Amino acid sequence: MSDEIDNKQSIQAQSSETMNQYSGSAAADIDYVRPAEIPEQDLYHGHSFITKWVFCQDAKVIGVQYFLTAVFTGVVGLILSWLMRLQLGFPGLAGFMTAEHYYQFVTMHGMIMVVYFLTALFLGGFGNYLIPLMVGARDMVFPYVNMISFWMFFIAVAVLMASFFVPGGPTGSGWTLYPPQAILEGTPGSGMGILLMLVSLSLFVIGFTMGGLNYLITILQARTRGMTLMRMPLTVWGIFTATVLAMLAFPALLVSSIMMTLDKVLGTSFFMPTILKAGEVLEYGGGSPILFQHLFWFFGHPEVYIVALPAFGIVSDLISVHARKNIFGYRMMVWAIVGIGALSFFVWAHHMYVSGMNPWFGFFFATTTLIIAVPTAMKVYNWIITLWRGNIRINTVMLWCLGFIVTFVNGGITGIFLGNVSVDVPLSDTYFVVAHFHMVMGIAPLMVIMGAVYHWFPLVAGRMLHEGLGKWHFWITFLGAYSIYFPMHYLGFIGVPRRYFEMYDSPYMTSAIGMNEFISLAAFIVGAAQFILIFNIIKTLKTGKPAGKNPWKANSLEWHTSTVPPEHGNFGDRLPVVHRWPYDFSVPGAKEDFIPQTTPPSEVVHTEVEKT
Amino acid sequence: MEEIKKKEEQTTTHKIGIYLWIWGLLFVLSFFSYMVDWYEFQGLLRWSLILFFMFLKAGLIMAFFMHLFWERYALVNVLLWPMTAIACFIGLMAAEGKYTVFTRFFYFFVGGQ
Amino acid sequence: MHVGIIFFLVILGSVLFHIFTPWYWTDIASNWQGMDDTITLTFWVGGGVFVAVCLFMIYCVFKFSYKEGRKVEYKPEDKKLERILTWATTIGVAALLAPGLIIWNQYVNVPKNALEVDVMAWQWGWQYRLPGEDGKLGTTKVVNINDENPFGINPDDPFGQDDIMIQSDVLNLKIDRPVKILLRSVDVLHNWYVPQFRSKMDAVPGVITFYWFEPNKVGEYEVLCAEYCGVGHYAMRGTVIVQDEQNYNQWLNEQETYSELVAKQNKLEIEKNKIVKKIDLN
Amino acid sequence: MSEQKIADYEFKPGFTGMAKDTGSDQTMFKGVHWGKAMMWIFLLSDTFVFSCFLISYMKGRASTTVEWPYPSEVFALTVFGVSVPLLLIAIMTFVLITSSGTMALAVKYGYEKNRKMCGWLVLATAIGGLTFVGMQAFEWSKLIHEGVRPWENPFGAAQFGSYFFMITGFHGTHVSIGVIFLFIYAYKVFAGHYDTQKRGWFTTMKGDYVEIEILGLYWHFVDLVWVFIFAFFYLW
Ligand code: HEA
Ligand code: HEA
Ligand code: CUA
Ligand SMILES: [Cu+2]
Repeated sequence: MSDEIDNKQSIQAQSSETMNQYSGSAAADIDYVRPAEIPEQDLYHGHSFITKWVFCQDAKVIGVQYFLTAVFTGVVGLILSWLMRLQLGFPGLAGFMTAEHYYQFVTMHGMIMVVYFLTALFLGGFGNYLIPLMVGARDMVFPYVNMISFWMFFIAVAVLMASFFVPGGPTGSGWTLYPPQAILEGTPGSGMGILLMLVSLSLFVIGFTMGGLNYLITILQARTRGMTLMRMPLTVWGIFTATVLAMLAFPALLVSSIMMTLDKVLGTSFFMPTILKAGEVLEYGGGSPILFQHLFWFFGHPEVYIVALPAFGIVSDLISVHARKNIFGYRMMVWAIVGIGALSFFVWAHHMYVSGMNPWFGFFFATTTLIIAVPTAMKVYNWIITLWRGNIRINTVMLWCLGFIVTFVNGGITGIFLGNVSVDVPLSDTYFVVAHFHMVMGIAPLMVIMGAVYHWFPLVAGRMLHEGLGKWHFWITFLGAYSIYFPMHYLGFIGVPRRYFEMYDSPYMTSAIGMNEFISLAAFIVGAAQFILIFNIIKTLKTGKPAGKNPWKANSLEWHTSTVPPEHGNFGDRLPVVHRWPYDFSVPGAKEDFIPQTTPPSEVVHTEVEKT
Repeated sequence: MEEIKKKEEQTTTHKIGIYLWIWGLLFVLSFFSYMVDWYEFQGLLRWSLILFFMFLKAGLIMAFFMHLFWERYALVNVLLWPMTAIACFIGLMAAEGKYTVFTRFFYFFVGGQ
Repeated sequence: MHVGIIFFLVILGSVLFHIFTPWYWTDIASNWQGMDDTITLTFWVGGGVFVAVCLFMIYCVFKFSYKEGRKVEYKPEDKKLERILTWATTIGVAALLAPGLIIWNQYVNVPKNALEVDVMAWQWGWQYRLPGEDGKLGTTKVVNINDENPFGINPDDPFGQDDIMIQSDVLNLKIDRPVKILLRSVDVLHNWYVPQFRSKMDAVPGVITFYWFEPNKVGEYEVLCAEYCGVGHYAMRGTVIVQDEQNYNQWLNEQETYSELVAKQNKLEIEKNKIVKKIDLN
Repeated sequence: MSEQKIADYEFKPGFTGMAKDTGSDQTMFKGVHWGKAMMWIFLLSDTFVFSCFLISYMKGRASTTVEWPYPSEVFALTVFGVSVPLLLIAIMTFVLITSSGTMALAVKYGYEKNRKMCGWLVLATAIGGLTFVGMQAFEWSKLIHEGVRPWENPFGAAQFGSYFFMITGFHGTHVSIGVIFLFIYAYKVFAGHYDTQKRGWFTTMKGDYVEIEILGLYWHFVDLVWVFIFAFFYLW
């Protein structure tokens, strides 16, 4: 260890301007920014391949590592969804597909997509890459812990994937892992499969906690001079709030995993009542399956906002940049994000209306659930009002944003159906729910991810992704995904339950066969279209057009680093100083249609509106 | 850039007396809560006393040993507000527990409508 | 240009699909018309907002797509507009919530004259128990379940003796008589769901859950299990037959009560013992 | 409020101060070391872990139909032929509070850069923690000896054993981790790492007595959790 420490170099703090200059005529100088209150951060610069790219402490590299690992799991999830759709659309076509396999695929698909793909991608991937850059920090505050965080996640993914190869296969208990069935025979993978899943989740939580602490403290305590909370890009707000949710919600998941592991391994009865299996009474008794459901959803509902809030934040920035207009109602947007986050801890049991919990809870949870629609609605309004009288570049990034708005509003409104207790009664556990959450979680945030990839790829790789291919990618994905999930709601109306391996005989279900085939075909096409992106990325890395600095003419700090792509330490030898919010687009009277956050007021010719 | 001042002594230390006081109080309160058991108080009295001493002890530890009393409100509020979610969870789970045991007794033991 | 058109077609398509869809809910056969009505209401309000939001967006795309030097409005905030929108949304949401809560209130308050039906679920099937002449179901326990006592009725519970036991997955119900479904499970979670009745609730091992409805259409309906319960989940079906009073009573009389079953079993036992004795003698 | 100084920043008291701090640039918790802020947030998260455990315990205990054992009797110790209820627990509580007090003083002397006092007090805390873990091990073995297991319990509801071992086990793990770190930090204090600002093992940060405060936060938190466990498990 010790020689490593010797290698550590600190980036020297510069002092071209002296303190006196500021404190002297503070009030008079309009460019005045308080002196730094935090000392310069020492960074560990890797030298060998291993310290530079594998066990690297640079948040940007860690972000890319997270991103690639998450995309890998996403592709696994995608392939699983293909297999599921193959069975649902064309039963019997895939000979190996038994009910066991089907349920294992559903479970792994759900869990991978929600936790290991979206959560890791948004918080681990975009969070690591963008937070230090956007708040003007040299790196995360604890780079070493950050590095461990990624490797914990990596091990968690490895354990998860290992469960495909253990005897009995991965768990097939549904991603909600409800006991008693999760750990009883009769459910696929009730042996090693479920154990590995629980271990993997626990590792994920531990690893995530390490990363999450980094994100939070970096945002709260390591911003650059002039960067107030209310001058942060909404991306940072979204990721920040989502991380807070994660720090407070994952404990419930950890606790329920531990308790379920004990039920499985030691034979405790936390969640296990007296159970009769094959005519024999098992050695369990007195536990309560509903307790697990409460714990799970106390985690699970915030979790769905963990994947939604970063998307909200990112899409706000993308819309604003590409509509060349300030985001409308920034304050409202921030309060809405924080409000949605706070409220999300009070709505968990809307997933349990028909679970047999205390029926009086229905009133409470229906009310809180529908209240969430109000701040969410404000966000939607503000996005579209931002477009109003803007100067909208209809490029790939903007297309993904528009797609996001359509799918999110659609999915949000079906959420309102489900949130309204008595409407949920007929629809719960049917394909209506499946359609709801794919629209709002499977498609909408995915659109944002894609938009973000097209938007920030030039920053990461220094080259522009190909627009034509991007447009193809968008249209196939958007139209395809919409035609998967919009009709699916109607399957729910006729009453088709979810998690059905086969629909067969029932009269109203046979009427759905045609639709199932159609949906499956659309799903194959949409899935395949994702390879356009991968092709695009590979092609661009080789022959793409160099991006140059700030190709989108954006304001936020990540585009104003000393080099593109930014190097370790992000900002060269001087940290930037922030003088304004990141949304000064098309300010009347300004020379250009954007004013970077670093431009001091004295350099801006007369502007009518002074906004911080 | 500006010179970074060598981080001066920002945190004040407190007189030793206050720590000893709190320390003593914690012993006394623990003793009292032990006495609740010793004298076998029952029912509401027992529970309210237990809770009272518990919260008092927890409050003292947080406020003085963990210096929360001297911290700025920004930190204090960030730490305390999330507890409302826990409070809600506790309240609802208490109701849920009662409901569960009610149905169990009703249908498995009492029965007959 | 074409971007706006395609988005417009998507919205138009959605609306048309909704109007002309051949897939929609099955004809309702219970008293929960209110649920359907609330869904319809939510469709109007929610669908309206969806269309409005999307059309506004499409309009912006048409009207304000990029032109060098276009004059862009700079207006970070508009307090009044935001306030109006907040209140309008709040009112809309409240209007949706109110009927929902009213119906939920009906849902959890079972009418006094409801007939209790004990639905017992296991991996993977159903069986039912109806109260006998005393109108009351006996208490049960999972540990009591065995071949002689398939429902796990407490043998010393007087209310349990005349309980009617239906050891098949076909349940008959009398039309226009409210039923209170009491759900229990011997192993894992299940959910007794008849789409035409709209109502559902999980069967949870270790507790009893309930809901109620009033069948109001004669016919035969399929019961689906709507809570994942292991590999047999998709095949866990049952049948409900709603009948008029006469047919119902006829069906009811054919069923066996607990005491009858016990008596029959005892007789069997005695006979068996006799045979055993005979064999012994030989 | 501690009187801190940050160039060109005016500290305001109370809620006005909170609004001002929150709206200011660079840091929200003015003058709070990164590590300390991180420990606080971590403890908040950990609070949720323990809360979930205790809430589950509450729900489990409330909904069991079997008699819950009377903790006063289960945890009684017989000394000189007299059965004293909760004796061991009382001693454990005493030990833990003692160690909490020594820790608080260690933090104080740390800030005064009193290396010797600080070191001895950290060491004393570590020994207190070790004693606590030892007594817990004794208690566990006693219960196991009497036939209590995670899955069964001769005195009543089986959940009693499950929750007991799980929650005290989780708490005990926290204590043990704390003890390990206390020993390490005691060594570091005595070796003068905080006076010479020697860099830590895993970080690039300079050594500073604030690390003793951070450790102290953790240790007090462990004590805090015990307050709740004591109330809900042993007294309730
Ligand atoms: C990103 C993820 C995400 C998001 C953002 C949401 C958002 C919402 N969800 Fe969803 N939900 C899931 C992911 C998500 N959900 C998942 C994964 C499940 C299933 C889990 C499982 O069982 O496997 C689920 C299931 C689920 C259920 C349980 C269904 C069941 O199992 O029976 C419910 C019930 O209340 C619900 C409600 C809502 C509501 C009210 C919102 C609201 O936040 C939506 C708010 C948004 C809007 C309302 C749109 C914008 C508003 C306007 C344009 C204003 C005008 C509107 C009105 C006046 C109405 N969701
Ligand atoms: C984010 C979450 C997410 C996503 C993206 C998806 C994507 C898809 N899902 Fe999934 N799904 C869930 C979450 C998700 N799902 C959950 C939680 C469940 C419930 C599980 C349970 O019941 O236990 C479920 C269940 C579920 C079912 C119900 C099964 C059942 O109940 O029996 C079905 C059926 O059709 C289905 C289909 C699909 C299809 C066809 C796709 C996709 O094919 C859609 C199209 C795919 C994409 C658009 C691309 C994906 C992205 C990548 C591969 C990464 C590439 C990215 C870069 C390079 C940047 N899913
Ligand atoms: Cu029984 Cu699903
Ligand atoms: Cu939810």
